Amino acid sequence: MASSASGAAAVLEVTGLAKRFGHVRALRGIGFSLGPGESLAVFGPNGAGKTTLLRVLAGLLKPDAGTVRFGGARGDGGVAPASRGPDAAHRRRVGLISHYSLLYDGLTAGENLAFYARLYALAEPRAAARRALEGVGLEARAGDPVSTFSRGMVQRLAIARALLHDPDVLLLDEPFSGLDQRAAATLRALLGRLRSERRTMVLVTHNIDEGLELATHVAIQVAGAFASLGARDGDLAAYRARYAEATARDG
Amino acid sequence: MGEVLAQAWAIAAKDLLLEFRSRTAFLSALVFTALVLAIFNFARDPTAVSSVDLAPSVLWITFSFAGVLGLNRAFGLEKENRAIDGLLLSPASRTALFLGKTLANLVFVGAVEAIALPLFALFFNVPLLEILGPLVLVIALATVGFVTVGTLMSSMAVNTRFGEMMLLVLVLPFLLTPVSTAAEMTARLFAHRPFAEWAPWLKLLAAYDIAFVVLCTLVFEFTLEE
Amino acid sequence: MTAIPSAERALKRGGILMAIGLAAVAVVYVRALVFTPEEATQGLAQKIFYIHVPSAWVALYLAYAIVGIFSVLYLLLKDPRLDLVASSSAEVGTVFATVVLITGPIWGKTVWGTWWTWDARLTSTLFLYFIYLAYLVLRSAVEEPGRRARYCAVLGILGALLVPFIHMTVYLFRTLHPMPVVLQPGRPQLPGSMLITLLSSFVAFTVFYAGLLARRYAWARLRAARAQEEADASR
Amino acid sequence: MPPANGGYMVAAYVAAGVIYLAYSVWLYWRSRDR
Repeated sequence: MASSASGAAAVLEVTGLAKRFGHVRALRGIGFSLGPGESLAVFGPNGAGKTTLLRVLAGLLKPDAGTVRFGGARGDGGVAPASRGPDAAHRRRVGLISHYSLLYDGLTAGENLAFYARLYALAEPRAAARRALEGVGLEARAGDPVSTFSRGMVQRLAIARALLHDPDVLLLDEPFSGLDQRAAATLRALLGRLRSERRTMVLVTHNIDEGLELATHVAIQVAGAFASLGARDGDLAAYRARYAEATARDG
Repeated sequence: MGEVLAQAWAIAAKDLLLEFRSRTAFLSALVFTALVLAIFNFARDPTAVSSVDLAPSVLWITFSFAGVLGLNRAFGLEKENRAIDGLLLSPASRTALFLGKTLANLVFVGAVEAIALPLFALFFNVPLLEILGPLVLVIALATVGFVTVGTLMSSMAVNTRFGEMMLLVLVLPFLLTPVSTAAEMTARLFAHRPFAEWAPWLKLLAAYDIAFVVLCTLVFEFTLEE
Repeated sequence: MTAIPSAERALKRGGILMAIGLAAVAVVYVRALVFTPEEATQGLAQKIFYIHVPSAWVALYLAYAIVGIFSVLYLLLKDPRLDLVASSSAEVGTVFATVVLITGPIWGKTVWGTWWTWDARLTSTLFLYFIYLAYLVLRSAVEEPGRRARYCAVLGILGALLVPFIHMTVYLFRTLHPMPVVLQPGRPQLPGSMLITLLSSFVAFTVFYAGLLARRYAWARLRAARAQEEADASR
Repeated sequence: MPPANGGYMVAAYVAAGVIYLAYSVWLYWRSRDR
């Protein structure tokens, strides 16, 4: 996919991922590769293993088999063989945005980001936090506790958290869930900007109406495996039909 | 190593800041401690048991229970908004996470103990000042022992059903060595016995600390999702 | 799938070994009760040792060590079968430990005049029993098999390290419990006939433990294999 | 003359026998072929 799009080396290359929880095979032989600026939307019903896929890509879960490889723009590194956990270099390359904020409600926006900046060993944690807040337009609320934020503001702050260390791969797990229309529109604009910065993105969602326009590539995941994968070549209606067909086949 | 310690410190400082903001766990641990000290003293038959005989056991039962109950907080606060994912996503090592959590718990339990100790001296009428140095050493060693094991166990207990009860079930068997050695040493300190008489207990407690700090740090990563 | 037939064969083998173990324990019962002389100072109650001491050997050392060793192996190799061995050993060990904790006080009543005393060995046995219980409770409180196995392995390893510390802690207190009298140079030995009974009971109880463990483990494997097949069929 | 405490011996042997037998039977029954 990557080579067909731009000829550049793949930023994210995934081969043969498998993961099981007890008797459930959450991932079965998943593979794809994405170049800079490319984004993959993975659609699938609940329980298809989408979140597992994202957590493996993020380095939160070890796959039973398969590899997640980071290459491209910033040189090699972050090779994660199945036998070993992902290393720190891997973790510096990815940012995760999920419908959970991963933030501490009892801390202020600035404190949350400064804390994560320290974990990423950024040079000046406070300055990095301030820059990230400016990036999502929250600089005025830096001193307020997250518990006072609206859902949309929390999500913007979560994005600032994910972008703190300037990752070149962004992983999005149902980022629109629980957002009202205005917040969703803000988020969509923000994600569009991130894509124009040529970051590589993987987005998973069960709602095909969200995120299709952000994607250059589309996969449909059913029962742990990709039922289809390819460059986006249809409109919303076409993908709705394909999605219905793929999920119906599974029963 | 320097980076691990810096990350551990960042995590501990964050935990303590959160606790300082809400103070819920700290205050409830303090109230619990004061209640237990008062009830033990009130329930004691003054003609049958002198308070000095009872004091070391009461002190250690109070400290260890208050400590263990407070440990739920350490990983409990990471469950909210799945903040634990944020920690695990970051390049911070698992060792740093464990050390940071343990450090925050040590400060937390140490602060409870620092306030409870004068209260204890008051209720049980034991003169603390003359034995304060060795007593603090004993308290520090025993606290390191049960807080290290407790921190590891709380990382598992938060992901089980009935997590708070589970933490007690998991940790209590491990309290035998730190708590009973500490109680024995405390009793000898109150009775002004020579150091040689409690040195074997001190050695055992120190060995326990070393063994469990090392082992808990090694196995901690297996308590995390993978 | 070959997992189910092979587990079924293992189950049969376990059943046979279990039967052999039960028979061996029955032989020990007969030998101890009928053919072993009565001890002079403690009377018939001394014969409790022939079941108490070997049970303690299994519960506190053998089964415990198996839990610890297989817990370490599980964390290193992540083979689910290793976890099944460890958890089977924990369950069987709990049964032996229960017998130790029941027969011990019965003997204690005849000699010490009290059912329970905070003697060193009683206390340490009780604490090891608590760890067995914690292990079984933890097992029931975690759903996901991989996580359950990891958690139990962590507890199994910590528990194994705790054993020497419990022993050292309780030995620093004065002890009422008779020190082990078998095979200690420089101490009076048990009379020959009693020693043979005791040693043969060690063998019998060890075989019995092995039989129970084999059966319990094979059953756990069979259950896992059947659950896997069902999950695959529903896919 | 040894003390007469055969009752305790019998109690211990019966208790141990019952526990071991009960566990064996339980284990056998729950793991029988369905």
